[in-house]
Formats: sequence, structure tokens, C-alpha cells
Amino acid sequence: MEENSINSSGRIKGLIQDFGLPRLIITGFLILLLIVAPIVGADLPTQISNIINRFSWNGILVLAMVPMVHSGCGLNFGLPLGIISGLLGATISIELGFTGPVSFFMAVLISTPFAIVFGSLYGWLLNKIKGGEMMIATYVGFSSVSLMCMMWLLLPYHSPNMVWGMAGKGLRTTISLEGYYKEALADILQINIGNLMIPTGAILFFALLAFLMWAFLHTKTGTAMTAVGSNPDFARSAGINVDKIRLISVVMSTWLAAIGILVYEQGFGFIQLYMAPFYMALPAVSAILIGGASVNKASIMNVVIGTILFQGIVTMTPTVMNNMIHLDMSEVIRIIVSNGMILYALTRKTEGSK
Amino acid sequence: MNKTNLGDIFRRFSVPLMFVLICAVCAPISGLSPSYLANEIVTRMGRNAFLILSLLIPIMAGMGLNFSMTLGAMAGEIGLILVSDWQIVGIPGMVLAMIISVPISALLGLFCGKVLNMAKGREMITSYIISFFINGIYQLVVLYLMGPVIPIKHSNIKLPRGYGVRNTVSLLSMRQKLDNLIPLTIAGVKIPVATFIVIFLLCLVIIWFRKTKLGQDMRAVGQDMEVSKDAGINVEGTRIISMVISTVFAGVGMIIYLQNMGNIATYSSHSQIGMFCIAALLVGGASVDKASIGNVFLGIILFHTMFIVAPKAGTVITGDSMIGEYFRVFVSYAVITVALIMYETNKRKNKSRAGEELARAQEEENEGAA
Amino acid sequence: MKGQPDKKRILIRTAAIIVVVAVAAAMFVIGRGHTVYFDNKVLEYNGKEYKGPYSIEVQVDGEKVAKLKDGERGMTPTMGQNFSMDLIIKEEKGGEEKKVRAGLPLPYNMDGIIINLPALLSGLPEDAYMSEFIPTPSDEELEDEEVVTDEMEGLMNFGEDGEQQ
Amino acid sequence: MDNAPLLEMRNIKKDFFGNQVLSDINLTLKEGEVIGLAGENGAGKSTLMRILFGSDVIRETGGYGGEVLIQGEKADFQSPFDAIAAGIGMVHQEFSLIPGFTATENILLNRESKKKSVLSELFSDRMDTLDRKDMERRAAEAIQKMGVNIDGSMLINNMPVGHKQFTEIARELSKEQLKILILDEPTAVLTEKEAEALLDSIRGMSRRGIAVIFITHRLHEILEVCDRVVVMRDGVVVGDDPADKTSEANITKLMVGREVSIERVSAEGEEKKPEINEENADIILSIKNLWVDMPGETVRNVNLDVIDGEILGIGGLAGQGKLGIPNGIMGLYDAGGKVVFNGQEIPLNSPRKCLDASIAFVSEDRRGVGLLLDESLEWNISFPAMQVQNKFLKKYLGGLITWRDDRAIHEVTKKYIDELQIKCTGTRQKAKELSGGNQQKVCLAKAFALGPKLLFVSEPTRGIDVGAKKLVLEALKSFNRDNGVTVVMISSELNELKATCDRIAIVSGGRIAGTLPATVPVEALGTLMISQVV
Repeated sequence: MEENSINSSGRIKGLIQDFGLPRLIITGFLILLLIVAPIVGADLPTQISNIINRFSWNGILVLAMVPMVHSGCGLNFGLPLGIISGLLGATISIELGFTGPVSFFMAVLISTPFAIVFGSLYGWLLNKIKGGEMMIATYVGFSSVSLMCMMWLLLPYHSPNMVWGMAGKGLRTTISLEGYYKEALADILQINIGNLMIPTGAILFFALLAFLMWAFLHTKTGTAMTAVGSNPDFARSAGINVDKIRLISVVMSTWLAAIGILVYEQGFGFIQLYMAPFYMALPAVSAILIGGASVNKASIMNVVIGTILFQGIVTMTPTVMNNMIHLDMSEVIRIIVSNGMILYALTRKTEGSK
Repeated sequence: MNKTNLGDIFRRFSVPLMFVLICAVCAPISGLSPSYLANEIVTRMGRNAFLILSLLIPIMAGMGLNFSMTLGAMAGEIGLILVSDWQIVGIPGMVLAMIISVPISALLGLFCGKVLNMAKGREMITSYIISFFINGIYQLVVLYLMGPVIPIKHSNIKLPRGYGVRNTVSLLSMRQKLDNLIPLTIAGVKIPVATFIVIFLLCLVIIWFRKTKLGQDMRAVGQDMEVSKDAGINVEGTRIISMVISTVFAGVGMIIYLQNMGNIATYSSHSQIGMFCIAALLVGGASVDKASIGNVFLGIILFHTMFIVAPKAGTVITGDSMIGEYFRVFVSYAVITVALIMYETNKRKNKSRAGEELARAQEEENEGAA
Repeated sequence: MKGQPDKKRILIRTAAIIVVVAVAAAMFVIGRGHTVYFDNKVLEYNGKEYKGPYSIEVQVDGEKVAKLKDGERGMTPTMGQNFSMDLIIKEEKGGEEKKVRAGLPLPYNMDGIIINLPALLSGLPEDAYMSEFIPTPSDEELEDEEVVTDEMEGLMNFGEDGEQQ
Repeated sequence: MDNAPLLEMRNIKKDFFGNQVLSDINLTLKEGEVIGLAGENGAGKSTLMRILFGSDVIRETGGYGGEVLIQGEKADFQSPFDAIAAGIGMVHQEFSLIPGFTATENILLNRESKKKSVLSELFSDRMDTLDRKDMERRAAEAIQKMGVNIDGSMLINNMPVGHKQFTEIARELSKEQLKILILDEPTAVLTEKEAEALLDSIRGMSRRGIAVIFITHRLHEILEVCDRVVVMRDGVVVGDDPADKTSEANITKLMVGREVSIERVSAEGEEKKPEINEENADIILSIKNLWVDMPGETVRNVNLDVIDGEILGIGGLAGQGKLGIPNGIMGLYDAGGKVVFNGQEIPLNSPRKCLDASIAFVSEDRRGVGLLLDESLEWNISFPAMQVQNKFLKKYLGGLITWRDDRAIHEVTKKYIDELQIKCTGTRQKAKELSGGNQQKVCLAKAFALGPKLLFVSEPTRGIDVGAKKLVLEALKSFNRDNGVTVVMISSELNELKATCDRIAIVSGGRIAGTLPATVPVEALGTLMISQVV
């Protein structure tokens, strides 16, 4: 992203090279799906709105990968930690009685301090274990999710819309956002043309955060972050406090994950608690990798392309395959494609940085 | 020197000690009778020990905790599903399932080893993702190919739509056949003697294996790949072999596990097996780079005691049965997290300690010189 | 220098594979399970009627698996290709007990096998007393079940929910 | 045939990508003979030994010329394993030991005694079990052969460094076929006593008929134990004398050479800088009691003053600590002591503080520390200046947002590309795509962009071609001359230092062995260089 506009012909060649075979296959597959869809009788506008919708839900969660990849902390398998901050914000906002779009705003506001505190602790931990980030991140995510499972039961929530009706305490596994912030963003400036529906607000919100991200990477600190990820020894010799930069990146990633889950919920219409955040990290990780990122390089373009490709395949395959051969293999395809992509990225040697 | 050693020992056994504490507190609260507990633990020992033992060899070869032991578990399940459909029952059924699972496990282990050789230094996260990836392939086979491609006859296994396997496959015909082969009950505790004999044999094999040339090579590779390579050891090959052996053992272990359970949850039995086997091993005092047979058994006793008493104790304390359930899940994950963190920080600490010592020596010398 | 040990090794490996295959084959034979159903029912064969006794108790390996009054059916799962049972026959109520030992080979390709005991006891040929049991699938079995392949399955119980204790 | 020498190397030539490192080397070695191989770093000793040992590096870089004969038969080693099979053993400088294994296990690593087991025939002979008893016997035999007593059952982890070295030697001795043993600076890590023991054991080996090639910088050891001394310089054998016919001084002279290969780079018309007068010069940087824990380059108790405006050279053999000095001061490795710059004490272990005080550093580890290989030249050149001095930044919202000024970065990069003649396709080319020499120029540009008062340059000409070498040295000189920047240049090449610097400090054994004006003959520097070698 930071290298746009110059000698574009050379860049296109490089782009194809950088693209890599797996990505090419996935793109080809999605294009094939888009061509086949109308032939087998699936409604193309509906399909496209589906993809756009899913993009608007998931984009920010994928964006949350960017800071940590940039600072060399690797793929953030600890995304659930950020998601938990978001869930805390969401539930507290509702508990405090906010409704409508205001509840969304309040959820963002409340989840921010949680994200900062959790993110700082998480970042501090990751600084202690440089080199083993990804595995530990995974388990930090798992541990925090299972710890929160207890908390959802124990914390003194009372809002009747959220707690189990019988017991009067303990949050439900899914909480409807009807009357709260369901489609709070999507409804803003929504465009409807026939079957085509575009949740403009949500997309704009993603664009805003993506722009802020892009802008951040152009500031002094952002530049330092990229340098730390590219070569921590270089950064250190240039007087950068590597640990601090990494910490900032982890906090940013955690905060974006918190916002990301809130945006996801406003689109989806429900808050999912308990075990739901467990595997939220994997789709986001594979999406950004499909978009062309590697373990230590990622750009906003990777996020956009990756989310569209990933969500495209996830939403298109079931309908197309069902219409075509009455065989829904989409789930299996999703598992193989997304995990295969992560495997591919992990087995590639990371160039440059030591 | 002595002081730090004591501290190190304490650190090394901190996880088992913590578990002893948890169990000591929760067991009385749970109100479960000692004989019930003893029965449960003996059952679980027979059920899980083989699986957990399969983790030891990759640790020896320096490849860390083998999260992709699920691959073997899947191979074992495929063997059992086929055998059930062929109506081979009892111990012969198990033996046949094992024979079928071995080549599948070996192939998967080979794949896994090759991939891990491409991802040196991040074996664990990679093997973790491999388990998900192969799970996709497993689903492809079991859900779509079983029926049309791999013949499945019986309607209690095959889905009515004509392809795919049902959510659960009953193993009633071989349920606990191995456990009850040699019946023995001591003080009300039923002992699965035959299973224990099998486990004991595996322990012997592992101990013997450590004394072989291959075992020695694995230890060498596990400690320093470069040096081993210079000495002419085929490093990559050795690592692959260790994965193959682990996967094959895991496959056999899964069959023993499932014969005790009495049915297969086709799509989920394997998914978490790696996770809780690893947790149990770590609870037994193992670390990412060091594990012994003793760790396995201590781990099973402590981990499963916690597993049995925690929900009950949770219910008693909070009045909500789910709290205890969540608690034990949390503890399992937390144990793995803590073990991983300790492993990584130790690695760093060893480095910085070497630096400190050098600096101190120079300082002393400086003082002498000044 | 190389040829000799290699040949030996190939030989040993082949032998090992043959042994494994042989064991597998043996397992197919000795491990084949069947469900045997016993009928104590009247049977018509070649125009002749064979009537059962008042009651038959079926014992396998010394254990009682079924006691059949006239017109009843019992069952037991078995393993292997030969099936032997002890039949304790009471011709009429309160009458004398008579113990008969019966052994018969089971056809490999039948899962469920019905044996008509009166016919067996009368010494009729195999096609008379033996027939295949074809189960009619229950409604429950016919119902399409949703396959749950969710990764979250088993997160909580670590795959132990199928336990039948 | 029987009279053929054990080893004969004839007309050995080797070049690395056109860079001739060995030319026409002839070397013979008789059974039981001990020869000492001396020479500066880069004289070609290790390359020669690598050729003899069948190293992969040699084959990967295009093989070598000439031939190696072992007992009169031509040998062509495809790998070190072939060399080992032919009876050549080598003990490297770096330990090649498994830390968690005992000495016995290490001595017999991958050559363990084995017993057939039931599964051996079924799988492979790797299923053989180890015969521990026989292993202990063989290891004890090797240790006994060496003549230095070490405990075979001790873990390497728990061993003092010297014993690790002996374990390595015992490993070579345990090989039945061993005829030639190459020892590459084996005494570097030994205490005096242990070194003495090692020399004894070399004598013992020689009596057994094993020929030894002994590489060391401790010349007295060579004289003590060797039959012959071979001295190499710049890829040529410059001396091959019986040990009793030569002396330390003689060897030193041969090592550093008489002629100066690079002319003092003083172009015509360049005004001669006034001679530095040490007595009343302004001291810009004063180093007191510096110790640095840089692995392989330990610095002990260094006291050094740098005069304002000079180019100070720091020379010395590899591993003696010259690299540790700048790396320690700049905070890249653990260091202690006192460093005063411009009258102000600089706290150690903090790169930022040094940079803030206008000290810049060009690291010897170009690819590891010096460059962002995956990023553009613009980033590489501007990054430290941007981060440390807030150059190339635009401020918005009253300084709340500091935006990277890509245009200013582009400008400055272009400026340095022109100035230093960096060959590249553009300012946005990635650093990893450049050649070594151009990468080095980028590193210099990076330091220049900081506008430092004092510049440390570590091994600026390592691994770059002659043309680039000249340019780099020229750039340093003009930077010193035109901007009045004090330069401290660390290099292993004495001639280069002589050609560039005003004064030269020689490091030996982690300490400053002496500081001399650059005009002194190179032999004087050479003598200092090996004076305190550890």
C-alpha cells in the first residue's frame, strides 16, 4: 500500500509473482463460482450482496492482524482476547441500558479500556517469549476464552434480555441485538437495488479504520513498527525501543479485534458468548494470508483482497454446489482451503528478517 | 548454586504441585467416594495412557508437543469404522482395525514430518494447523467418499442419504473387550488387566527404543540439528521417522481409547484428543523438550482426578454445574499455556544467563586489573 | 557385499508383511460377528409340519441367552464362523428336561441368521432351518440426521460425551 | 608408492567469484609430521583446510584447481564424509558437540557400537541397540590416546570449555582410520595448563604416526611443537621452514608482509592533514575500562582516547575483540565501563543515547543489523535519522501527527545514491537486491544521513569487491575531511588501515595492545597484533 502509484507495469509483474500459486488457484476458483452461479440458477445479485455483507462483518477482524504482523509478532492467533474485550463492551453497554445505535457507540467506548489492559498484558507476555509468539498466542486465546466462560456465568449481569430466564443470572449463549445495535452501521446510507444490498455504513466504517491504519503506518511510529517487523536488530541499532513498539502493535491488534467483533455482531444480529470466540482467529488469519500477506508482511490491500476472497468462497460454495450437484461440500472445502493456506504460509521461509 | 537448583526444581514441578493442590481441595468438596474415584482413574488410565505415550517420541526428537497426533487418531477411527461395517467384532476387530490404521497413520505421519521439516522452529503451531487441515481431508473421506467410493453397507453406519457416516458409530461389539479380557477386581476397583499389559509393553518398547541407534540419533537431533548433521546423521529423515512412529502409536492408542468408550463420535472424537493428551502430559511435569514415562502416568492421575472432581466441586460451591465444567477446560488450556511460556522464557533465560556470567567474570578481572 | 544382506532383509520384510496380512485374514475369519436368532416356531417343510417343544433354553458357553416358549424368538451376538449352543428342551410344561448340544457353521455373508430350532432338532437340511434375517430399518434410522462437523464440537467435553458408563 | 608423502597438495588454486583467495599452494605432509600453519585472517588458511576437508562451501562455489594426493593417490572428496573416510580429521573452532550428551556419546556420535536387535533386519540397522560397554571402552581408548584425562561419563553441559575441546579431539582420535588431524586454533579456549597438555598430546599423536596440521595465532606454541612452520599471506605460501630455523619475529614478518598492497589513498592535490599531536589534541571520545560481552569478540578493560577530527583505526585478529568495542559502546551487546563523549558521559547499553549524542555506527553485520533487507533504499537510508532526529517528517495538528515525508526521503536517498555512486534501479529498490558493495554504501549513507560527530565503521570493506572498497574508503576519508567528522574504523586489514587512518590502535586478547601512528611499518603493527593473543 505504501508503494502505490510508481512504475505500475513493473509492479504488476511483481504482484503476480508475489501472488503465489495457492492464491491464484483460490482467485480462479472464486471467479469460476461467480460465473457458474447464474448458470446453475443462483441469483447473482443476492450472492454478491452476501459477499459484500460478509465482508463488512469480517473486514475489521482481518484488519486486526495487520499491526502484529507488521511488528514481527506473527499472525495473531490470540485474536479471541480482543474479541473478549469487545464482548465485555457489548454486554456492559446493554447492561447499562443503552439501546439503539447509541449502544454500539457505548460498546466501542467501554471495550476500549478492556482492550488496552488485556492488550498490554498480552503484549508484555509476548515480549517475554519472542520467537514463540504464535503458539502461545493460540493458547492465551484459548485460556482467556475458557476463563471468560466462567465469568459470563459469574459476573453480575441482570439485564433480562441477556441472562437466562429461569435462573435470572448468567448470560445466555446467544443474545439477540434486536432493539440494540443490530445493523447499526449497515443501516446508514444503505443502498438497495433489486436484490443487491450494500451496507454502506459498515463498509465506510471499515474504510475509516483501514485508512487510519494506513495513515498510522505512515507516521514515525508506524514506520518504526514496520522496521521492527522487518529486522528487529536493525531497529534496535537505530535506537528504537523494540519491546515498546511491539507492545503498541499488540494493543492495536487487540483493540481492532474488539471493534471487529462489535461490527461483526451488528451485522450478524447476535452476540455469541462462551465458546464462540474460540476459533474466530483462524478464519481471520487465513483470510489475510489468502490476501497475499506472509507471516511478517501484510498490507491493507491484503486485508481487502483476502476478506473478499475468503468470504466469497465461504458464501458462494454452499449455494453453487447445492444448486449444481445437491452436495454441500462447502464446509469441508472451507476447512481445507483456509487451513491449507495457513500451512502454506507457515512453511514458507520468512525472507530477510532473521 | 544450591539455592538456584532448589528453585529450578520447584519451578519444574510447579505444575504437578499446583494440580495436587487443586485435587486435594476439590476432591473432598465434590463428595465423590474414594472407590468411585479410584475406579474412574484406573479406567481412564487404561483408556488414555497409550495415546499419551505416543507423544513422547517427537519430544525426544526435539519437535515439541505433537499437536498432530490427531492424525493418528483419525486413522484409528477410519480403521474402526471399516471394521464395524465389515462386522468384525471383539478383539479380532480391534486387531484388524489396528492393522488397517497403521499404513494410514504412517502416510499421514510422513506428510506431517515433511511439512514440519519445512517449518523448522515453528513445529508446534504448524503441527497444530496440520491437525485442522487433515481434519478437513478426513471429513472429505468420511462424509463424502464413504459410501460411493469406499463401500459402506450397514445402515446403522451409513447416513440414509447414501453417502457419509453417521455422527456416532456404535462399537458395542467390541466395547471394553480388551479391558475385560482378563477380568480382575481388587477392592471394588475393576482393573483392565489386558489393556495395562498392552500399555506396559509399549513402555518397554519406548525404553528399549531409547537404547537403539535410532533413539540415540533422535536425541542428538533433538538437541542440536546442526551438529547431528555434521556428524552424518540424516536429520530430516530422523525427524520424519519420529513423526511416523508417533502417529502410528496414536492410531493404535485411539483404537484402545474408543474400545473403552464403546462408540465413535465420528466428527469430534479426535478433534480434541491431542489437546487433552498434551495437557495431561504437561500436568505430569513434562515440558516441551523433556518428557518421561513417569510424567505420563502422574499426569493421567492428576489431570483426570481434576477432570472428575472439578465439575462436582464447582456444582457444590456455586450451585451451577457449568462452572466446574468450564473450570476444568480453563485449567487444561492454562496448563498448556503456562508450560509453553515456561519453555520459551527458559530458552531466553539460558541465553542471558550465559551473558551474565561472562560479564561478571570480566568485572572481577577488571577489578583485579584496576 | 551389498547384495547378500539386502536379499535377507527383503526376505524378512516380505515374511513380515505376509504374517501381517495373514493375521488380518485370520481376523476376518475368526472375528466375523453374526447375530443369531433362534425361533421356536412351527415350520412347514416339504409339506410336513415340524412343531416345536414347549420351551427351549439356549445356552452359549454355559450362559443362558434365551428361554423360548413355543412361538417365541431369541437372539445372541456371536463371533467366528462356528456356532455351538446347548439346548435344554422341555417337551411339555413340567416335563423332563433334555439337553442337546448343537453346533453349526454360519454362512460368512449373512449378518443376521435365523435358526429354526424345531427344524434343526428334527435334523432337516440346512436350507430348511436357516434363513437370513433382514432387518427393517426403524423410522429413527431412516430419518436423515444433521451431520455436525463443527470444530467446536468436543471443546467442552474433550470428546468424552459418548461415554457409556 | 610407499615413499609417497602422506599428503601432498599440488598447485591448489581457489577463487570465490573471481576473487583469487589461493594461488599455487604446494604443501606436503609426512607421516607423524606436525606442521604449524600461520597467517593473518583472510590469508587463506581456512580455505585451504576446507579444500582438504572436502567442505560443501568449496564445491558450491565452483570447486578448486590443482590436486590433493593422499599417499600418492589423487583424492577428490565430495563431502567431509569422504575426507573423514580417507583418514582426515578436523577440529573446528566452533564446538560441534551435543550439549546433553556425555563425552563418550559425543566422541562416538553417529559411530556408536551397536548390537543387532530383533527389529534390525525388519526395518534397518538403525534399530540396532547401542553397546554402551563397548562405547565406553572405545571412548576411553581415544581419551587415553590423546593423553589428557577427561571424564567420559560427564555431560558436555557441565564441562569446562577446555574439556569440550578435548572431547572434540578425542572424537577425531577415536576414528580408526585417522591419519591427518587438522586443529584450527584449538588452544584459543584453553587455559595455559590445558594448552600445555594439548601440546603434549600433539607430540604423542605424532609419535603414533598421525600427522597434525596445527593452526594458531600463538606462535610460541607453533615453535614448541611443530616440525615445520608454513606461513601464508594473501593466498600464497610465503614461508615454509623447519621450526628450529625460524623465530617468532621471523614468522610475524612473513605474516604481515613487507610490501603495502593498497597505496595510501592520497590523491594528488589533496592537502596533507597536519600530523596529529597526541599531547595537546582535543579528546572527543574517551573510553575507560570498557568490557563488552560480545560472543566471540570479548572486550576486556579497554582504555582508548579518540582525538577530535582524526580517523582512528582499530585493528587486530578476528576474535580478539576489536569488533566488540563499537558494538559495546553503541549498546548492541552487554557492556560496562565508562565512555565520555564531548565531555559528557554516555550511558552504555542504550543505542538511543549514543545516537542522540551524535555517534553513528556502521555495523560489520550488514545483512543482520545494518539493513532492512526487505525494504526500500529510501527506508534504509532515512530510517535512523527519522527516528532519532525527527528528520524527514511533517507535522500536522500541532505536532500531534508526525507524518513520514516521503518526498524528503526520496530527495535525500537520491542525493546519497549520486554521492556514493550506489548502483541501483531506483530509490525504491529493495536493499536485498543490491550487491555487497552497494549495500555497504547504503549503510554508510544511513550513517551519513544522521550527520554524526563521530562515526564508528566496522569492517567497511569486508566481502566487497576492489572497486567498491576504494570508493567506500574514499567516501569515509572525504566525510572525515569535509565535514570534520571523527571516524573510528575497525578492520582486520592492516594495509587498509594504514592507507586510511591517522592512528591505529591494535587490539589483542580483548585489550588495546598499543596505539601507533599510521606511518609505522606494518611489522610493528603485526607484532602488536599477536602480542596478547588468547
